[in-house]
Amino acid sequence: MLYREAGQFKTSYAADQQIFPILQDRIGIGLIAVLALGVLPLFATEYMTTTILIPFLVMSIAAIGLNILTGYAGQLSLGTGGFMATGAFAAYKLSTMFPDLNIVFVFLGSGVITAFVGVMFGIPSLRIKGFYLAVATLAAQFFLLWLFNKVPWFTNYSSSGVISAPPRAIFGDIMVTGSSAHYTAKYLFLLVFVGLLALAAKNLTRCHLGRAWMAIRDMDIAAEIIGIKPLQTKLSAFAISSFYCGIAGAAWGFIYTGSVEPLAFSIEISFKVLFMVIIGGLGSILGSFFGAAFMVLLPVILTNAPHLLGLNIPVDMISHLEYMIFGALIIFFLIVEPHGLARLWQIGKEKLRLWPFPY
Amino acid sequence: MSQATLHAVQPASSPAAAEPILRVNNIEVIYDHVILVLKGVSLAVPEGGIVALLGANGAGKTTTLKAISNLLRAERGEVTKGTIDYNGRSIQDLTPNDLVKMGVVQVMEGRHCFGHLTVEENLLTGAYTRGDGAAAVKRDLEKVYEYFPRLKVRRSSQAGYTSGGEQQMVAIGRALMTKPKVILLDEPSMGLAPQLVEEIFEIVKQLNQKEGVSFLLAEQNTTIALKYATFGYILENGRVVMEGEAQRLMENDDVKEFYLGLAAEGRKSFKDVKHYRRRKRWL
Amino acid sequence: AQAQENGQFVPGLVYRTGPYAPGGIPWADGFADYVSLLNARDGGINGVPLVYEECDTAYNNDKGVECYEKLKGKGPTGGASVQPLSTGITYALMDRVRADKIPMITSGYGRADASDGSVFEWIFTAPVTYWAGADAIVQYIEAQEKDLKGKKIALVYHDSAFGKEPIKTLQALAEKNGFKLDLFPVPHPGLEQKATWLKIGRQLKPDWVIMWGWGVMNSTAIKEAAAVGFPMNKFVGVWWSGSEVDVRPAGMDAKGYLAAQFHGAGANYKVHEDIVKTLYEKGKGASDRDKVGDILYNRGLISAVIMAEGIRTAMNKYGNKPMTGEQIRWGLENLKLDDAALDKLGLKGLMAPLQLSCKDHEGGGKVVIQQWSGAAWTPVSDWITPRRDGFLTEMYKESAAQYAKEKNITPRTCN
Amino acid sequence: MDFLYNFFISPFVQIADAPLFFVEVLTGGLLSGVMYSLVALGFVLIFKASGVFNFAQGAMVLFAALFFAGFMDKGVPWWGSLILTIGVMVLLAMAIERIVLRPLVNQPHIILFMATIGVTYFLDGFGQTIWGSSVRVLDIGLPQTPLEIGGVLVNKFDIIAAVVAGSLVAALALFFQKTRIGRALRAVADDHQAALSVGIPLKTIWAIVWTVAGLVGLVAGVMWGSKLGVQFSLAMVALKALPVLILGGFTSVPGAIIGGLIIGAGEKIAEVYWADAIGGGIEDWFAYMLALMFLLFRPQGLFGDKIIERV
Amino acid sequence: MSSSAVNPVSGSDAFTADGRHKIGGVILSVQNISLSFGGVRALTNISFDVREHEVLAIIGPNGAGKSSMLNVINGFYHPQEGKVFHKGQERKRMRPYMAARAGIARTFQNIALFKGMSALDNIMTGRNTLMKSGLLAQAFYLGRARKEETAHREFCEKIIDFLEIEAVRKTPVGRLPYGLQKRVELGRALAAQPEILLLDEPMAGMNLEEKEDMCRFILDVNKEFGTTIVLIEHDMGVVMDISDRVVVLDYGRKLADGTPDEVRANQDVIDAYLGGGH
Ligand SMILES: Nc1ncnc2c1ncn2[C@@H]1O[C@H](COP(=O)(O)OP(=O)(O)OP(=O)(O)O)[C@@H](O)[C@H]1O
Ligand SMILES: Nc1ncnc2c1ncn2[C@@H]1O[C@H](COP(=O)(O)OP(=O)(O)OP(=O)(O)O)[C@@H](O)[C@H]1O
Ligand SMILES: [Mg+2]
Ligand SMILES: [Mg+2]
Repeated sequence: MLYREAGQFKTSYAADQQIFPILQDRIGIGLIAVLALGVLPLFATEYMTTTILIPFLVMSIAAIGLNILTGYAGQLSLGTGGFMATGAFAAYKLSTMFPDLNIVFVFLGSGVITAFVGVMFGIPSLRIKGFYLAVATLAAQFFLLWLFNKVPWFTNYSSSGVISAPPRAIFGDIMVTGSSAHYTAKYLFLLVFVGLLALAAKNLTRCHLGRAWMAIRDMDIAAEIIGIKPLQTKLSAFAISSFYCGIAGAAWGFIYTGSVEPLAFSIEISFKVLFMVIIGGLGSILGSFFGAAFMVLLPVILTNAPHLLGLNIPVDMISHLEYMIFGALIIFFLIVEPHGLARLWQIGKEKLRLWPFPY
Repeated sequence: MSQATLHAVQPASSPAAAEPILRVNNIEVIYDHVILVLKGVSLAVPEGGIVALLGANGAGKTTTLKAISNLLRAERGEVTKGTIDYNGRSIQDLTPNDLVKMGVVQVMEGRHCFGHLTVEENLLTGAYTRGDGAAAVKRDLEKVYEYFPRLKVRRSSQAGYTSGGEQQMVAIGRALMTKPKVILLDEPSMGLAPQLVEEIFEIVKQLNQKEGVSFLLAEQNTTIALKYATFGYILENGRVVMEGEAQRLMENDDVKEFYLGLAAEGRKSFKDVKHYRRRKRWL
Repeated sequence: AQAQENGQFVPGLVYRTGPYAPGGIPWADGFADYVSLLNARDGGINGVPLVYEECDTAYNNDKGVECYEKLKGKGPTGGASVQPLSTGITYALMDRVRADKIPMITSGYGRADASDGSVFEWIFTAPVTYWAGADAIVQYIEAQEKDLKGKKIALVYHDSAFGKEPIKTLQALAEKNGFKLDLFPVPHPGLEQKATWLKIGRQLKPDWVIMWGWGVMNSTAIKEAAAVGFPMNKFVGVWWSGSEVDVRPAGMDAKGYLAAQFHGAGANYKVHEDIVKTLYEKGKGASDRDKVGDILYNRGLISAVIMAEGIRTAMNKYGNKPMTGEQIRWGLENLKLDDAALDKLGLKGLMAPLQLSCKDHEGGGKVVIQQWSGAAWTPVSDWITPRRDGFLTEMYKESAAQYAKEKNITPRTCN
Repeated sequence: MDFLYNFFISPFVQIADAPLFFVEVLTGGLLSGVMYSLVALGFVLIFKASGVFNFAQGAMVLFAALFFAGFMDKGVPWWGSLILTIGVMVLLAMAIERIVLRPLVNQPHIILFMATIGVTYFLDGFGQTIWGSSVRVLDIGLPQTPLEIGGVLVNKFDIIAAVVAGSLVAALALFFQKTRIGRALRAVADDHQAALSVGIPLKTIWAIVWTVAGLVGLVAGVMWGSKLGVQFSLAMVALKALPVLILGGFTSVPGAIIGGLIIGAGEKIAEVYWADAIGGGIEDWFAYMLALMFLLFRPQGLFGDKIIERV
Repeated sequence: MSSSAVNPVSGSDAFTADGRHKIGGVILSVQNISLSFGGVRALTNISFDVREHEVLAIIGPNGAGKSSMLNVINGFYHPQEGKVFHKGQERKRMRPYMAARAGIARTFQNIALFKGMSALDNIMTGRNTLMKSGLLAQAFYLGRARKEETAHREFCEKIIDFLEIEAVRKTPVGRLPYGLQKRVELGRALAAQPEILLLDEPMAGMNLEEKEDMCRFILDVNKEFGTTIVLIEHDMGVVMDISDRVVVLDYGRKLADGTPDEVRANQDVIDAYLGGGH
């Protein structure tokens, strides 16, 4: 019985309302924090940082964002890409308009702007539900990309319509964006962001706003009848979700790829993030991380696996296989646990709790 | 844990005399691989018998029925131990569809109508597995309408918009349309007006006597359940804690007090029940 | 294995999958074949074997970045050069190659103003840029029409960084030559162009249509153009819209369609002979034998040639060992492919002579207009020289300067 | 000001000026809309019959086309290829039912939706592993030539496509009318567990539906394939079919056609007449905006089943 | 339960011998309500009053329009004709959440819990209308939010003990057996500290013991909070025992309205509903 609450009595509700009421979990989180902040930066190679860690963090933000909207508030969205694009371009405009605005505020600002856009496209959700709502968000997806592509103002009239991240620093001289920034600096900067955002999300979802979201998700009529305002609640979900997606987009453009053309946020991204959320677990912040890890790591592993195994498979065959295995794994995990990796994790813990007995 | 039941659970006391059409042998059910719900339930339904399955909320009645009708899988639950036989042959690995074909049908707790289909269409889906021609189906449809005139009135409105009780009728009628030999009724009286409850049980009696349909009914309304049943089981926390002929059960003091509300001093008003009685009886 | 250690590492950012695979595959095959040819025939370059590794980008920017990061550090001296074959990825890598000091060769794509070597030290646009291409096409049209004044020309373009590149030039030329330019963006992937072509073919009725398309967009455009009865011989595509994979699906509709190229078509050049002999007859070829000499195959091949010769030039200075990015840059900046050199390489007539410099990373490549006969591409013009002197170079300078400002780069002084 | 003119006035002026051209755009739009309907139909089938939003429909279109074209390239006559491909699609349907759907019975729709995305990936990979990624020409001798009818230019091919789609819809409409199966299908869509409890065999039902959807996919694949050539991009027509589907209503077979017509005509007209005002290349999002407008008035799409709201 | 919970609105509180709030004036009154759906007439010209602090039962055969009546009262259905007066003034057409915020809570016939949430969260949701802390406060769980959460948690815990569902506090309600779900639903309604509590067949699917408990809960709520209760129930035993007044509906029409004994004696009611048994 390695994992058990037995003997960990909560003497107050406050204590019971901690994010991680159980000691083992707190320890685990602590370890992860140390690992992420202390150990990884020391050992991660540039390749690992730039192609695994950073995209993983960026996607986690997006996944948390979408999870708030789809997983918690139950509003299916396929507009994530569009909102991320909004974030990226907002960040670009902000940082080029106000060159000495601190990058942190640039990111937050782009988040806020995206939140507004999100609300705009969230309004139909009052009337339109389920898969039909997807259309509203798809409209956002395609319209926004078109807009950024079409209106040269967004790209400061660059002929190609591609924007590239201006170099920016924090604490005066530590470069975190642009080509001259060191990858570890980027990583740590992003990590802190992600940490805070995740914490905020977790808190929101366990306070009354979060409960309102879930109520709307589980049964909107009943929710309204017990006094939850549908419009405000849904819009708040859209706003906050978009806020996250916006920051994710900004991070994508400024920290990950360093340059962005609207096409980079095509519908595929929207689907990717949706997979992350579902594979990771709808309505679970932790799940968002699992999902992001799954979606970011798996392709990298699959593409490199043959090489590591010394097999010599032509690249096209590799990526076809990658597709097949990837699809198969999605299905496999859904069958094993439809509620995603997060739920699997829980069940694992429950089994640990019962261990060595089966049940 | 000790199972100090009044009547030790031994086949002798169960109606094995008439070779049971349905026999559940000491089954265990687990949900989600971790939640153990049935901890060894055994029961038998004799050919042409009406067996009542009683017990508090969460005792495991629904689970038992679903285990028999093989609907558990759809709930990510599984039978991990024990056997379930129908006419002497094991049915655990059959699909619900096979079972219905063989005459075992369940009326699910909480109605489960097809919201977008009209009342009549709902009833007709019940006839899906039947091969005995449109005429026969038509006849049975009329029969169901006789049983539940209200449904005839609402026949063409979407089931999703009918009242709770109406939906309950649809659910039962739908099951009747499958020409069953064994019906697993889960809380048939739920949400039905008093008369209707009586009627439902009258229908049960008729089917049982006229067409020899056997019943296993999970019912909370113990009074009426035992009135119509021939045999009864009482479930507590996933265990059969008591069983016997309906008559015998009705005479049992505990049953009298806790299920029939007939304390020694006779039926007492709900108003006067002062304290909540917390009593875990046979466990 | 031994080659692994002391060979010259050549990364290949290709796409053999995804929506643009049909175009990516032949290019990648051409590139791969030429590298294998060098290894098989000459044991590499000046005896230094080439170690070639592909990574599939699926024409997708972040995958491209990942591939780059994965391959850039391999081999004793790191990647010799990158050729992302995608304007999007080119943009994504521009900062990185500068930081990592790896030359990026974008033959016939990418950012035109990168021809200005004083700002874009690490990017090579040889042999031609989109701007040069656009200019050449207009020259051709002018030659047909004698005078462009008052003529109507429509540009149908892939609505992306790639498709937008020529607009600036064409607008400038429209001003200069007094023709009217109409723009028709086609959103990715370009399956849907009916409206566009109804407008062009039935309403606007331009004298010429220029197309800047890629992937399925091309064949769709040709089909729709035929559907509204627009004459194919007034329809010129850029080189990315002028390959077999673009015209074949359109069947006979495509007969007479024109395309600008910076290299010849067909397999009847010496280099192809060698390739077939040394590779295909031994079953070592990357492609199907009958695809050798396809437009995109040849383009891949030429891209490989430019890189290889850059490396060779560098070795001639720094000695026959794996070259570093910086050395290769020097090599490229001093690359000179005159007719003699081309002849030696078995490329005579396949491409126009080149000469790069510190300042000029484009090297004066030329453009030829070819026509689809229904079975093959046949040239219908001589080598056209883009008007680099003055006009284009000015534009390069200008926009390069702007870029330099944005990125606060101080242009180096070339002499 | 200029914008206002371009937006509110000039389009109508143009229409008035060249009514014939307008008719042309309209017919062109309607016809190309039908091409989307072909794809949308597949979605409708599966949704109507199991409440599953089958994201894999696009992939199935590509998959079918790949096999058909592949067989033909191998020298099999077209009818032979057809039979073989049909066989493949049947197998596929059964495999999906067995491997994907059966274990996920009674799960929330979004989960099944997700699973079909898994299927999409698999099919994309699988099809290309077998047949490669380079474009295949698919010529089943459909005429491409334009012809003028009273000064209005239409494309023979489009007309044929329209006919095919029309007959498909008719057939499928009948299929759903064939009460017993049809009713069972809709029952399943409403409540898997209840359907099971009355003995509806999900297994067969799903196998049937997915087979039919596969065949519809095949038809769509052949039509689109002979238009664009068979290549990866075919899978993307699914994205064009979504707004059609949504506008028509997920559960309505005729809706797929009507939706197609509306979207097709709408986006073409917009692209031709309003592009000046708001810039070109608007087809992509316009289709969705149009669908959105309709949804605001009918949240279940034009012909979809009403969403039951009840406590 | 804490007296803090005692209902503030109940103006002049007088108490009966057994400590109940004296039944006061009319708090809610429906007048000439007619409601129909397409062809179906669910309600025809129904009028009755609900008095403060009373327990009012609505009975009638299946499909009589009882649930619809509740839906009208809390604004989910909008009658074609008729008026609803709440605390004296007429209530305009409104959305359900307004009713809730005006102090009308309810439970549902087909359980309408939030399946994805734990029993505790479901009940906490009932108090959402009372929670005020702002976005940032919540996001960083700052003092205000934390205090609020804990305070309301305490209140909900009271309800949880009261309903004796401590054991399943953290279980997702989807997994709870039917009876417990009903209880959680009641808890959710109570959490809002409503003036009027609408219960739609709260005891369906319960065995006698549980019904007894449920009756006790209801009576206690009525007694301690003075909550006015409108109850739909098919178990005549329960209805006759615990309600002060009974309204009988029959296929949309009002059949009778009076004390249990009056109703029990009413011949129409017997014919239409009670049947011989009772
Ligand atoms: N899908 C499920 N997942 C996990 N646990 C479940 C699930 N369904 C039921 N249970 C648990 O199984 C136990 C028995 O539930 P069941 O519904 O069989 O009881 P019941 O006797 O039917 O109660 P009721 O009379 O209220 O319907 C309950 O404790 C419940 O928590
Ligand atoms: N939204 C709706 N659309 C159409 N008909 C409806 C709707 N709601 C209720 N009805 C009809 O109105 C009538 C009354 O329904 P209601 O649910 O009020 O009955 P009830 O008295 O609650 O019956 P029960 O005791 O079975 O719950 C029923 O015939 C029902 O079919
Ligand atoms: Mg039950
Ligand atoms: Mg009701």
